[in-house]
Amino acid sequence: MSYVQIEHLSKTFHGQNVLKQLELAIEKGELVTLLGPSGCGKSTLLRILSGLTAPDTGTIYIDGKDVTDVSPKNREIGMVFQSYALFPNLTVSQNIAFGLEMNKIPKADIRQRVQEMIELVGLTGKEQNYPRELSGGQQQRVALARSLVTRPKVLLLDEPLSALDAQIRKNLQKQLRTIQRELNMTTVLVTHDQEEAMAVSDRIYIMNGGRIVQHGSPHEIYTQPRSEFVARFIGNYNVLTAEQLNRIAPDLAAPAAERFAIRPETFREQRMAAEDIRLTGNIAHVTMLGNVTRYELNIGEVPVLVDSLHLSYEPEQAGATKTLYLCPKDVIPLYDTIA
Amino acid sequence: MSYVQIEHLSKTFHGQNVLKQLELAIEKGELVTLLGPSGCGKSTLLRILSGLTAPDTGTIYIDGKDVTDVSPKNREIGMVFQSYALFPNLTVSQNIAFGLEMNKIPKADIRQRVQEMIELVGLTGKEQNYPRELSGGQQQRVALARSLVTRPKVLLLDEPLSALDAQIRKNLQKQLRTIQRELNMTTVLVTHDQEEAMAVSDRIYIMNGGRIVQHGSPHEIYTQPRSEFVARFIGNYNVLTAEQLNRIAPDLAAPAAERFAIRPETFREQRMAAEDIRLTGNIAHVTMLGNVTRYELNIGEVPVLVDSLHLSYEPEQAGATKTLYLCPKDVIPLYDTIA
Amino acid sequence: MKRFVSMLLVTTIPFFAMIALFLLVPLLSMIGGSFQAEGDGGFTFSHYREIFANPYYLQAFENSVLISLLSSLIGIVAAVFATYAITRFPQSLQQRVLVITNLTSNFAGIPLAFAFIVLLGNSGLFVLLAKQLGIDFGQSFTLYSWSGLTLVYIYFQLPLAVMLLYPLYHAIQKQWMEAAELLGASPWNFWLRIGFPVLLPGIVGTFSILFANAMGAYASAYALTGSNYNLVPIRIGALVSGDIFARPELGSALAVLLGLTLAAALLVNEWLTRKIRRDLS
Amino acid sequence: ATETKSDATLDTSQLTLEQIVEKAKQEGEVNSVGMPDTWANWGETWGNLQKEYGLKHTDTDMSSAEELAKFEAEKEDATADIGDVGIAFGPLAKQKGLTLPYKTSYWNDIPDWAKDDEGHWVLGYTGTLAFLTDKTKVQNPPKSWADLKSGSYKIAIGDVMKANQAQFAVLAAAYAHGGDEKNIQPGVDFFADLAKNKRLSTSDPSLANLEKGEIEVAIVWDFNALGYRDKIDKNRFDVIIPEEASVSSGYATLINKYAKHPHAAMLAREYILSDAGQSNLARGYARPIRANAKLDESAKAKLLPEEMYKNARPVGDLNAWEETAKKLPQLWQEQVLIHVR
Amino acid sequence: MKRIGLPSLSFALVMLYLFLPVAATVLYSLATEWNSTVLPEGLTGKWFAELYGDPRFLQAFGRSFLLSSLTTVAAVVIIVPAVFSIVVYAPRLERLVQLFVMLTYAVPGVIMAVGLIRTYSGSGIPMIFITAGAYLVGLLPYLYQGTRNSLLALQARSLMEAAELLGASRWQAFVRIIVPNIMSGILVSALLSFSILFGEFVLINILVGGRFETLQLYLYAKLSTSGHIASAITVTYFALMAVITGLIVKFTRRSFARKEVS
Ligand SMILES: Nc1ncnc2c1ncn2[C@@H]1O[C@H](COP(=O)(O)OP(=O)(O)OP(=O)(O)O)[C@@H](O)[C@H]1O
Ligand SMILES: Nc1ncnc2c1ncn2[C@@H]1O[C@H](COP(=O)(O)OP(=O)(O)OP(=O)(O)O)[C@@H](O)[C@H]1O
Ligand SMILES: [Mg+2]
Ligand SMILES: [Mg+2]
Repeated sequence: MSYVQIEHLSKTFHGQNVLKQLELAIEKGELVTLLGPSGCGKSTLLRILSGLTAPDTGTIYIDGKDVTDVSPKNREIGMVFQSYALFPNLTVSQNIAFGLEMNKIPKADIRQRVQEMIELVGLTGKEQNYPRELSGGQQQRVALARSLVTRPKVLLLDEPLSALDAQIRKNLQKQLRTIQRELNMTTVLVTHDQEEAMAVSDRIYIMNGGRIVQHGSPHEIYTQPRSEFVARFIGNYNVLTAEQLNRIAPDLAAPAAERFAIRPETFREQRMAAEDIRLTGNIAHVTMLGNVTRYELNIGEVPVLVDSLHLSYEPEQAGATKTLYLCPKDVIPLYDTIA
Repeated sequence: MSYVQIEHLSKTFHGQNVLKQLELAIEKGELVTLLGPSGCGKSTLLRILSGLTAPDTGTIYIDGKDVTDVSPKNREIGMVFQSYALFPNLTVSQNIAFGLEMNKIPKADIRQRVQEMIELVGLTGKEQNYPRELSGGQQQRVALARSLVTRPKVLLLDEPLSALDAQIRKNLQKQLRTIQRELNMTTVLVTHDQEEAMAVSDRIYIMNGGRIVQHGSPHEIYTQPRSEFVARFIGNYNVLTAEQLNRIAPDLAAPAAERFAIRPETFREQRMAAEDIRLTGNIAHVTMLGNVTRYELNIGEVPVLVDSLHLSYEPEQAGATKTLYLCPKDVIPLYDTIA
Repeated sequence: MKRFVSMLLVTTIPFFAMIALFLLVPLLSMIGGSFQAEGDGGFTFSHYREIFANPYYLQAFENSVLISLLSSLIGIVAAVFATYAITRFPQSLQQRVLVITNLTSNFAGIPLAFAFIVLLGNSGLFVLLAKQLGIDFGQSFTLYSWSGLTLVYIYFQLPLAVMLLYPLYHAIQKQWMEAAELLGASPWNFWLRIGFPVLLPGIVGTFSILFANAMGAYASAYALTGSNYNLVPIRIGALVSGDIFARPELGSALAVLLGLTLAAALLVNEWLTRKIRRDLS
Repeated sequence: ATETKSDATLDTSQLTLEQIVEKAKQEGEVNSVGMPDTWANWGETWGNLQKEYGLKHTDTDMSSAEELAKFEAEKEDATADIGDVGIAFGPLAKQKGLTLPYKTSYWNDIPDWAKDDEGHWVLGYTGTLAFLTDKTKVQNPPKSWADLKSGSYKIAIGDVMKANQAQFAVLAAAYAHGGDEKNIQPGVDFFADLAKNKRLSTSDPSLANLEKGEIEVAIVWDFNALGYRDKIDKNRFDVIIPEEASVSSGYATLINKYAKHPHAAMLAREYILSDAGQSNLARGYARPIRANAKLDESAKAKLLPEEMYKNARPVGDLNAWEETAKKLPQLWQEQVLIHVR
Repeated sequence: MKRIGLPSLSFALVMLYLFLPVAATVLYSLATEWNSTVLPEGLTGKWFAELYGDPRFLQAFGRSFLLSSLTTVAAVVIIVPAVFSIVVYAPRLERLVQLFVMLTYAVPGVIMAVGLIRTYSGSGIPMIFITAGAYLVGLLPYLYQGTRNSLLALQARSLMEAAELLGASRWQAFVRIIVPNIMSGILVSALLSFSILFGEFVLINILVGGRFETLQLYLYAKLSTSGHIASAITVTYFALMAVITGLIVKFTRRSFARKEVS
């Protein structure tokens, strides 16, 4: 049995089925990410895991024990709430120290660990501020620090970095990963940032409509989506019908499937292998996304997204014609329905 | 004079200088983005623009009029708060309709416009829910819809999409841009998502420590950072000292500057021009970021980040040696200090 | 939910014990008394029959309800606005104002009635002043009538309402006000559509207490008009604590009916609240 | 309280005065209800009992009905030994079995109407309804019911629903106009008439209200009237007993059947009826019940002249009065108060 | 505030209304004679002098203070946690509590007193405790509504959740997080309770009486001596209450020191 195991979990709000017979298994020390569209039940799942919300049906095991009816306090779980839930009457350091005080850690230790945490999340100088005197991102960092400092066995993070800029976010991702590995904390991270999910997770669970629709390593999920939903959700896959595929690449011997997914970054400007197929299209639109430039091409009337690195020379302009090469094994047949 | 103009704006909280003689000018119908690290004063600036917080010093002009002492209600400004500030006793549709009702729009119009908005932000079926019955992302979308539906002259958005997954976020970015153009709304967007800033803005203002440190078109900002701060903040620039640069590319005739920035995606695997410089390094670390694979290379003991597109073949592994080419004009000299 | 039981138990056991020992016991003894015949103590409905047959007692209920409703309404409306004003003051000033307001809640019964007599009695300050100015409001107003009583009731309702409403205002988040203002709402609009509905459950609860407080008020009313104005507590008082023949059983029956009136008022209030705040599931 | 539980069947007639004094001294304290220091000068009596017999004393002021309710509710756990109640409550207390009978040494001096045959209650003093006039408000103080009727001032009688004193005021008016305890109507009519002419004041004739000048003429017990007058300002008020007729009634002491200090209570009653006790009452403006009591001069001086009382009389038929008193509140409400507002 | 709005106006009116009778009492306590003139005929301090010459006054005040403050503290300790856990964890029970709240007003003091004496006399419990118990119940409305109104202002539930996940027991979470946040509300209703108890007369008079003379008993006794002295008592007792409540507020604020939520 896995360290955290969830079986047949269901939850209904006002007759609306938010979690549907959900199953989930997480190994000890793993960091898994829950990815899914807004409103698919991620926060609800975390709340049930932590014991704050009671499930309608289903069982939750942690470390082999059935904890479905165990109170949150006794589950040794840390959590960052999507809405932070900072204590308004406590300062930044008091908020962070709270969990340690509750666990009767010696005063001196507390002071040191809190100080470390404050430095880690970059809030030095704000120790004595009250939550309402902090910016949104600073509040979020207090929430993160507060949950990390107690070193829980299981850590649940509900979009813990969503209010932070890329720089500090990346920094914290790295720190989080380091601490998590060091303390061997089993961690569930909810995020809507796919790059973040890819960068930090051992495994990714894709949720949709109250169910897990696919899970696997970041690479697996990214390169082998099983359904159109996953393909569209993760990255910016071009999802084409068999007919459309045939239109843009008539020479391709595609397997029998109704839909196919092609990642926009797999189109190349040079032929790299003999079996590569050559395509030509008109540029309809160009977007600069930072390190990547995204082209919207029309290939035989089929709109296709193509990514290329943002190089120093000017990108080609809308209206120009672009020639690209596609490796047949980058065309992924999709078998599941939308799910 | 620009449509929105801010002069000598200062604001101090408890003796801490949050905005420092800030200057800003936005043209009519423009969408500008404020980018800056957490706590640099972005939300404070928006609150001052909307009239909710009074500045210590400085003047604000909108449409040529000094509005520094005009009450928020009379500024015709719409705003999405970082914390949403939804009305807890009103349903989703009532929240969205509120502004229209206040402006005495006929009932039938209200119904129609609210319905359109609800569809736009993808909350169909949640019309009768109360805010506390919504997920985080759903709440954020209500906040966005509520501010858009009144079609204000000036729209201030404080991280309006931060709680949304990439798919819906991109969709809403596009919709937002369309509406904004259609109604010619002057818009200030605060975001920490650089890709978003790149994708939607006419201009980007980079803020740091209560000042605007650089502004310009997305492309300008991205390709010509003026300071190490901007270079590091936007994208994942490698910032090298003259000495380090010399170490990795001794052949390069660099201009006289102390620091240089090189974007990780400008390193290429093939030589593309005669003047390209050849570099060789050891792969220390590989991260898969979705459509991009990020290598951490050691070139002559200098750690350098290199991005390449995530292709279908397996990425090279840590330990391998990688040969790359760098175009000299991708090495950007930095003149400002950290700012 | 099982898990919540422990704290609930620990905190509510002493609470319900307190209620049982000091509220339910006298309450039951009162209810029991209301069914006892005078003298022999046998079971009877006669007290209730007597009350319903006697328009005099019914009038007492009518008067009590009217005066309580009126004074509670005026009290709560004035307090809703005044308390809001208080919450806008600087913090230290708020505390001071509250202490002062609270002091006046000490003022009740005979001293309060007497203070009103000094101000508005037959030789009261304002009455004599008005006479000197040639106005004789002695014709339209006398302190010893229902209008005078209402004034006194309002007096003791006000500090109570202010003190109870004060914490409620922290429920209004500043950001809602800001958001509403940006959406073009006047302060009036904001309070009408957002502020007041959010406060409503608290206001209604407070109103219930004011109403009950007025319905049960005895000392001040008695000190002012004796038994001349027909009110339920005065009737009960006359039946149980006078210098003339006491009829505690009949008094108990009246008190039971008073209790039922209060319970009914509570139900009406709750029903109204739920009609307005449909989000309170 | 560690004293021996009082025996409910304590036979008081078997005790001699000496025995009572001795046991009372042992008991060492006496607790009263409705007998505060300021009322009828009880304070001096308690002081004397303390001085002469070492009885410590506390009082809790309450109304007659409350006194009985307390006796009844507390039963064996009694905290009150002796109380002072309106005359009507004497028989009631006896009927409810709340009293310990005790006849004092002066039993035979007391008129029959003022005592219970078995000694359950006995009046200590009487009051007679008097007119109290604030001379700063009214130039010619009324001397008779006829004066009252023809005057132009307001008249306060207090609370007919609840107060003994006010009900007797109505009875007095009835006596003056040909009625009696069986026929209260003339009294009610008299006040209804005043009310119609807006001359019935609804203020309570209390000391504070009199002092503040709220009240022009009040109909109150003579002992109250004299007390108020002297406390506020001797020259400001005029007190007379109305010429045509007035009612006398009085207050009776009750000894709690369950008293913790029964002998002390008996001694207190004994003392109250003694010459010294009666003098104390007189100094509190209360008219001693014993016509033959030897009052000292200072006491006599406090009272109104005897001849004013020639037309005052006690209630003849207590049972009839009890019936009338029950009906009076409603009559009053329907026929008099209706004209007040 | 730039303009005089409805709130400020009604605040001013309320304050004036509350102030006038107090002023009248003060004036009366200093008046020599005041029965047919608009203002007193003269001013004097003799009533106060007479009052302060009587040691019973301070004793009575001390008893009242002791009884009211102890009972208020007990009531806060019993009622606030119960109301909290009912509001947060068992909202269904709220209706029941509300019913009790209303019923506390339905039982007239005399009837209450008689019922209590009947039940508890002979039980050996001193009546003063019974009185205090009855007071606890009498305070229920104020503490219930005050606590509830403060809780409405707080995201009590999610703060409790956060605290529990950090290892706090419900009790610790309540004391450390909830109480400080509703402190101002509790304080205000406790003050109110304290004042209300100070003014109680009927129960203490019948249940305990002269053996424990409180200020109200003393005041009622003095009312039959002089309205001026009674007013002087009221004034003095106002002044003392002002000092005491001021001190309590100051003291409590400090021990729960925190910057106020805006
Ligand atoms: N108390 C509630 N009452 C009714 N519906 C609720 C309640 N809480 C959540 N829901 C609904 O349950 C669904 C799942 O909510 P949840 O908060 O788990 O979503 P989420 O996956 O965390 O979304 P997001 O990414 O937007 O935070 C949503 O559709 C929401 O509207
Ligand atoms: N009421 C206040 N009292 C004291 N300091 C404050 C207050 N409000 C904001 N600050 C401080 O001002 C600075 C700027 O805050 P602001 O909310 O504008 O930041 P921001 O740029 O919006 O950050 P974020 O991206 O994290 O939301 C922060 O350091 C914050 O701590
Ligand atoms: Mg969520
Ligand atoms: Mg912000």
